[in-house]
Amino acid sequence: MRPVAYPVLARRRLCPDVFLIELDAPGLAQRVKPGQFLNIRVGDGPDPLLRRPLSVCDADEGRVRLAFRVVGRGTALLARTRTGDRLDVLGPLGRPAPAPRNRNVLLVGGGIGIAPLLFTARRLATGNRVHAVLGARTREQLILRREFRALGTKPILTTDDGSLGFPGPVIEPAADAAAKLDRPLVFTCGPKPMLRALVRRLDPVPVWGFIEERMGCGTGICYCCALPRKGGGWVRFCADGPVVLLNEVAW
Amino acid sequence: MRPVAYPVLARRRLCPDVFLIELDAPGLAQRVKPGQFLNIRVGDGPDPLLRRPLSVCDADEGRVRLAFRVVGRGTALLARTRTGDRLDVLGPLGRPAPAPRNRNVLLVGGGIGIAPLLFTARRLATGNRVHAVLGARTREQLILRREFRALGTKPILTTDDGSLGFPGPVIEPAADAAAKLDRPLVFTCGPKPMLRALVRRLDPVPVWGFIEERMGCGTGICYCCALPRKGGGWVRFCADGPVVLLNEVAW
Amino acid sequence: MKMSVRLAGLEFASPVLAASGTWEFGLRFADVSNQLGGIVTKGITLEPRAGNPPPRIAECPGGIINSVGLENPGLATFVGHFLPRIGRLRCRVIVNVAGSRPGEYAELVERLAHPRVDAFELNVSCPNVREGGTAFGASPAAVERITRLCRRRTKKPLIVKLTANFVDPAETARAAEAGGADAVTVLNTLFGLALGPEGRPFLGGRTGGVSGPCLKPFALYCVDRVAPAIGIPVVACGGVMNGADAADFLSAGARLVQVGSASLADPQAPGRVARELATFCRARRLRDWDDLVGRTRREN
Amino acid sequence: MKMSVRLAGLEFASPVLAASGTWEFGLRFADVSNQLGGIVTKGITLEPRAGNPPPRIAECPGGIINSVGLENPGLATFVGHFLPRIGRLRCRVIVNVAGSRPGEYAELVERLAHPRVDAFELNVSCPNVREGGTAFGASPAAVERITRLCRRRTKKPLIVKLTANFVDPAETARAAEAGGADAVTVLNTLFGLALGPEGRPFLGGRTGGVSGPCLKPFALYCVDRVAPAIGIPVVACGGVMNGADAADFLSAGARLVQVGSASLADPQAPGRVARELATFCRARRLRDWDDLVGRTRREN
Ligand SMILES: Cc1cc2nc3c(=O)[nH]c(=O)nc-3n(C[C@H](O)[C@H](O)[C@H](O)COP(=O)(O)OP(=O)(O)OC[C@H]3O[C@@H](n4cnc5c(N)ncnc54)[C@H](O)[C@@H]3O)c2cc1C
Ligand SMILES: Cc1cc2nc3c(=O)[nH]c(=O)nc-3n(C[C@H](O)[C@H](O)[C@H](O)COP(=O)(O)OP(=O)(O)OC[C@H]3O[C@@H](n4cnc5c(N)ncnc54)[C@H](O)[C@@H]3O)c2cc1C
Ligand SMILES: Cc1cc2nc3c(=O)[nH]c(=O)nc-3n(C[C@H](O)[C@H](O)[C@H](O)COP(=O)(O)O)c2cc1C
Ligand SMILES: Cc1cc2nc3c(=O)[nH]c(=O)nc-3n(C[C@H](O)[C@H](O)[C@H](O)COP(=O)(O)O)c2cc1C
Ligand code: FES
Ligand code: FES
Repeated sequence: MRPVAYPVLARRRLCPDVFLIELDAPGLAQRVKPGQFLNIRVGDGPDPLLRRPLSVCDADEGRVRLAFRVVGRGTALLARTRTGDRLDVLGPLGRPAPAPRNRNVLLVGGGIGIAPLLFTARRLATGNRVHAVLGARTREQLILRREFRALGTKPILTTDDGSLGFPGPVIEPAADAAAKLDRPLVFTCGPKPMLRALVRRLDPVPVWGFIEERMGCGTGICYCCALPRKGGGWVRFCADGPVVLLNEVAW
Repeated sequence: MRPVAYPVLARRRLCPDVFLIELDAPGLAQRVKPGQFLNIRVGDGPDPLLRRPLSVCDADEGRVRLAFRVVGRGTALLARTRTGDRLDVLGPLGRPAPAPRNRNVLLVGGGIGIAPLLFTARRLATGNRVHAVLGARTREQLILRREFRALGTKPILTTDDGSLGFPGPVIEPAADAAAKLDRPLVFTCGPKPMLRALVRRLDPVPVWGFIEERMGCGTGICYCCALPRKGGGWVRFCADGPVVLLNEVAW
Repeated sequence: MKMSVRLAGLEFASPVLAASGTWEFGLRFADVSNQLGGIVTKGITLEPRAGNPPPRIAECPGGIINSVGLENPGLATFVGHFLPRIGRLRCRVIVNVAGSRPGEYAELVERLAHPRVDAFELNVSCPNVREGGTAFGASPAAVERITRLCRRRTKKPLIVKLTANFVDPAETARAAEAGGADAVTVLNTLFGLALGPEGRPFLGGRTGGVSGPCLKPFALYCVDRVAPAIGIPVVACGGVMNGADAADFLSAGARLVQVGSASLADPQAPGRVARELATFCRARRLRDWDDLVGRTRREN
Repeated sequence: MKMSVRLAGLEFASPVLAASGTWEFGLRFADVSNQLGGIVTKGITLEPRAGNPPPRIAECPGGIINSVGLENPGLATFVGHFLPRIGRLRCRVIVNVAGSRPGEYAELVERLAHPRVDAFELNVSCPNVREGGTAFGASPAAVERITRLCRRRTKKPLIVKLTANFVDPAETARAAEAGGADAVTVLNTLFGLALGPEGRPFLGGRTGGVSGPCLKPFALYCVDRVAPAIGIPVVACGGVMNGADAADFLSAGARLVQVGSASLADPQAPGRVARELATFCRARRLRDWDDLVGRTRREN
């Protein structure tokens, strides 16, 4: 596991505060699995010291795509990346998400949490029936709709302001969708309150969540990531996740 | 004295490790005088903390030009500036160099030290007779030759490797030039050993040197710049310089 | 919300001050002094001091290391030349004084009994001098003694500027309080060493003091530790670059906040920090300082 | 030049070690362990420790603040599960141990009498635990006592890891030497506080320890101060990011150098630093470590 500098083939704005970066990374594109993430160096001095973890949003034909929201200094620095730059990447890191065969898969994404589900959808599309409920604050923030459609999934859409699809959060449409499916396998990514509400609402359906909490190393060596486990102890989610069975997390 | 962000109109490479940046700064171009410098913010986080002082290399028609050699992290960051960026500038700082009338002015520049002498030459060209001896390691490093010629000065050139002009350092050609002039006023900028040698060789001719030693604030408030004065004490050269009478410095 | 704040019976128009040694005597930016609560002057000693040979400053990740070594014009020139001009400043003036013997501090505060001097900051924490400095600041007994000697010679507020170099500032703060201090400043620079390419000490003073943003987490820790340990107010100092940093120090229990190294990058920093802090308080609809000060230790 | 170096009778293939807590037990990167002089394990306690609640890490200018709080599997699991696998490592193995009572350190070193354990690092300096930790490390008497207790129970080299939080590490280093230590590590993290947007402590452990490049000037100062004060070697630690940093610490008088936080940004950092140091020495045609170690105090 060594950092590699991959050439940036493209950088696009998906909506005002979300960017997509496409890397020329054939080996990585082949190796990486849904649920895994890359730890990206931002800036080039001693500050900021830590890499920024980003889930793989998509990977095919030798290209790896990352989508990220600008929320602070690191992601702001990352947003300045230009085509032709090289991105210093450590990964793929983390355990791949479970890879079912012949199942009803329900993907529930909120906001920037939609990103890693695209790659999951692509890889699970053959051999499973993939359903998706995607939500965001506004129509504009509902990213990657076209890409999901291109994969053949017909995502149910929701927006908080009602500007597209169902008005309101993803929870109820997701519960409706789950109820109609036989033994659904649920994967979700989004803000913590959404994940919490979804698990509660779908209970006892097992829900696999992509955890995007603060971490240190991303490689399991610093003990700085700790998700409280029901019954005590922690999940070191960089190494034992980042996709974890949310039903077992005591958030 | 407030920092101002000036638009960058152009950025050119003068030789492998020397860059020229042109700012759109009409007010500044009018106000600034030879010998003064600008303190430039590099990077945009808390690190590096200090600005980098650069002499004004040239200023006319609303434009201010800076020429700098990449020697460390700050100048490397600065070299990444692109046309259209804005440069955060504090200045003009320091005392203007003496502005003679009707004198024989001799400019002696070494390496990147040639840069501030161009602006000096431009401003002193009318009303004085300006002579110049410019030296560098190689022909390639002998920057701004064309600009000096355009001002009507016919600089004597020297290179350490003999690839252009006199082979060897500027000292002897400068001494020859000075010997031929009536009461010459000498301005010089370059590496410390060159300045030292020049003062010694021209003794007792007064030599004004552009000091480019390490400083902190550039505005006279931190006492971090200190040039040993003959007979004791220091010259706070950011405020009482950066152009100082080298004959009075105990280097 | 009113931005003014009281300390030791003095009203400061803002809790933000320019720190000692990084704004000289305030005269170069006198026109913006009205934006500040006050300025702490460069440290003054009885005799003029030449300071350390160059280089006096080096950068380190997120900060700087200086070894100025208390260069200053000395008491007489300060009183004769600078003090009359300081009348121009439209903010509080705190004179930072440093001695190489305890008695010198007392002599300094006595001889600085000038109406334009609002308060004193006793610098027992300079890392860049042989005698006095951190040697005093690391000893609670010396801190108490110096404070007491000064207390006898002046009625003006005494603020003792502490170090946390190899000493718990809560202990020296208690000593300052016992000696009669009106407040403590937490803290001066942290010991630091920078080497040149040949592996030799780079700074002219051999070692130096670390300041700037890299110092903030430690300074914040110290303020949060000292404030509840004493009954007098804390003046915070260490790595303040903007209004949010200033608010953090108030949250940690400080009454006033100083801006030091930030002024090297931008001499307008103290005024800017004061304005940003005001904006911060307005945006959060704070009613008074109690809504902010000491939040780190509050339950709700 | 030969890159190997001896300490307390042990040969290290390089002076560069992975620091405690930032490379776990070395097993995840066992394949590159041959590039290093050694690894110091995550701190081990008698009983398993859950550590502090999240968040456990925050960034600060030029570094990080952590409040992991000594999470570790405890002695039994370490001995039963990890120690057998540590045989795979192709470098020296130093086990970092921490106790909440002095006697616990002694029990730990005794029960870790395993052939694959080359030495112990006694962690009397963790800022993130209630009992023990810096409370011991700030007291020369406690440091001496703990070292002496351990000395009686093991013949293996003892390296005492010091803090400089509110204590002069030269004093505690002398105490460690008096207690029978073979070396001291200078230093553990510096106290730090990070606040969240609401002005409340951000870290789950409330306060934390500062590490990374921003710590380097202070760590370098401490190494330069401690090395001439004792007769046993110093192992340096604090902000090493590259070979030049490592060389600086050797110049300041250290015999070995640890790489901590740099591994969070790049788990290959310890190996890279070792290679860069070798290149550094070759480029300068150094003949042996004496050409480098202690240069800060040398006349010529
Ligand atoms: C496994 C994983 C995958 C992720 N995938 C994506 C993704 O595909 N797209 C995306 O936009 N974001 C993703 N994130 C979140 C992303 O890493 C953070 O938004 C980013 O690190 C924030 O950096 P910053 O410097 O801009 O913000 P900061 O100013 O550092 O902090 C802003 C916010 O980001 C959080 N944050 C800061 N540092 C970290 C860190 N090291 N790890 C996690 N959270 C942090 C903070 O808690 C805070 O709420 C992922 C996080 C994880 C752990
Ligand atoms: C008044 C003045 C005018 C100058 N004009 C020019 C100019 O027109 N063109 C040009 O190329 N250079 C000029 N310099 C020098 C220039 O400021 C430094 O080369 C630059 O600051 C180095 O920054 P760095 O981060 O790249 O290097 P660093 O890695 O910081 O240091 C590399 C070298 O630069 C010197 N240096 C570092 N910081 C400073 C500082 N704050 N002040 C002065 N020297 C420093 C160091 O001593 C060292 O030798 C001038 C300096 C001064 C004081
Ligand atoms: C260049 C410089 C000179 C200083 N001079 C003094 C001084 O004369 N007296 C003093 O008490 N502190 C002095 N200090 C310390 C600062 O006042 C302040 O305590 C320290 O820098 C930490 O704050 P900061 O991180 O905001 O700079 C000086 C600091 C710097 C950087
Ligand atoms: C996440 C983290 C965990 C740490 N855990 C330990 C530990 O268990 N025992 C210990 O002695 N030091 C521990 N340390 C301190 C480091 O070993 C080292 O002393 C400190 O980080 C300074 O070095 P650095 O700047 O290279 O990181 C830890 C540091 C970090 C950042
Ligand atoms: S982030 Fe370091 S162990 Fe998970
Ligand atoms: S650089 Fe600050 S006084 Fe000259």
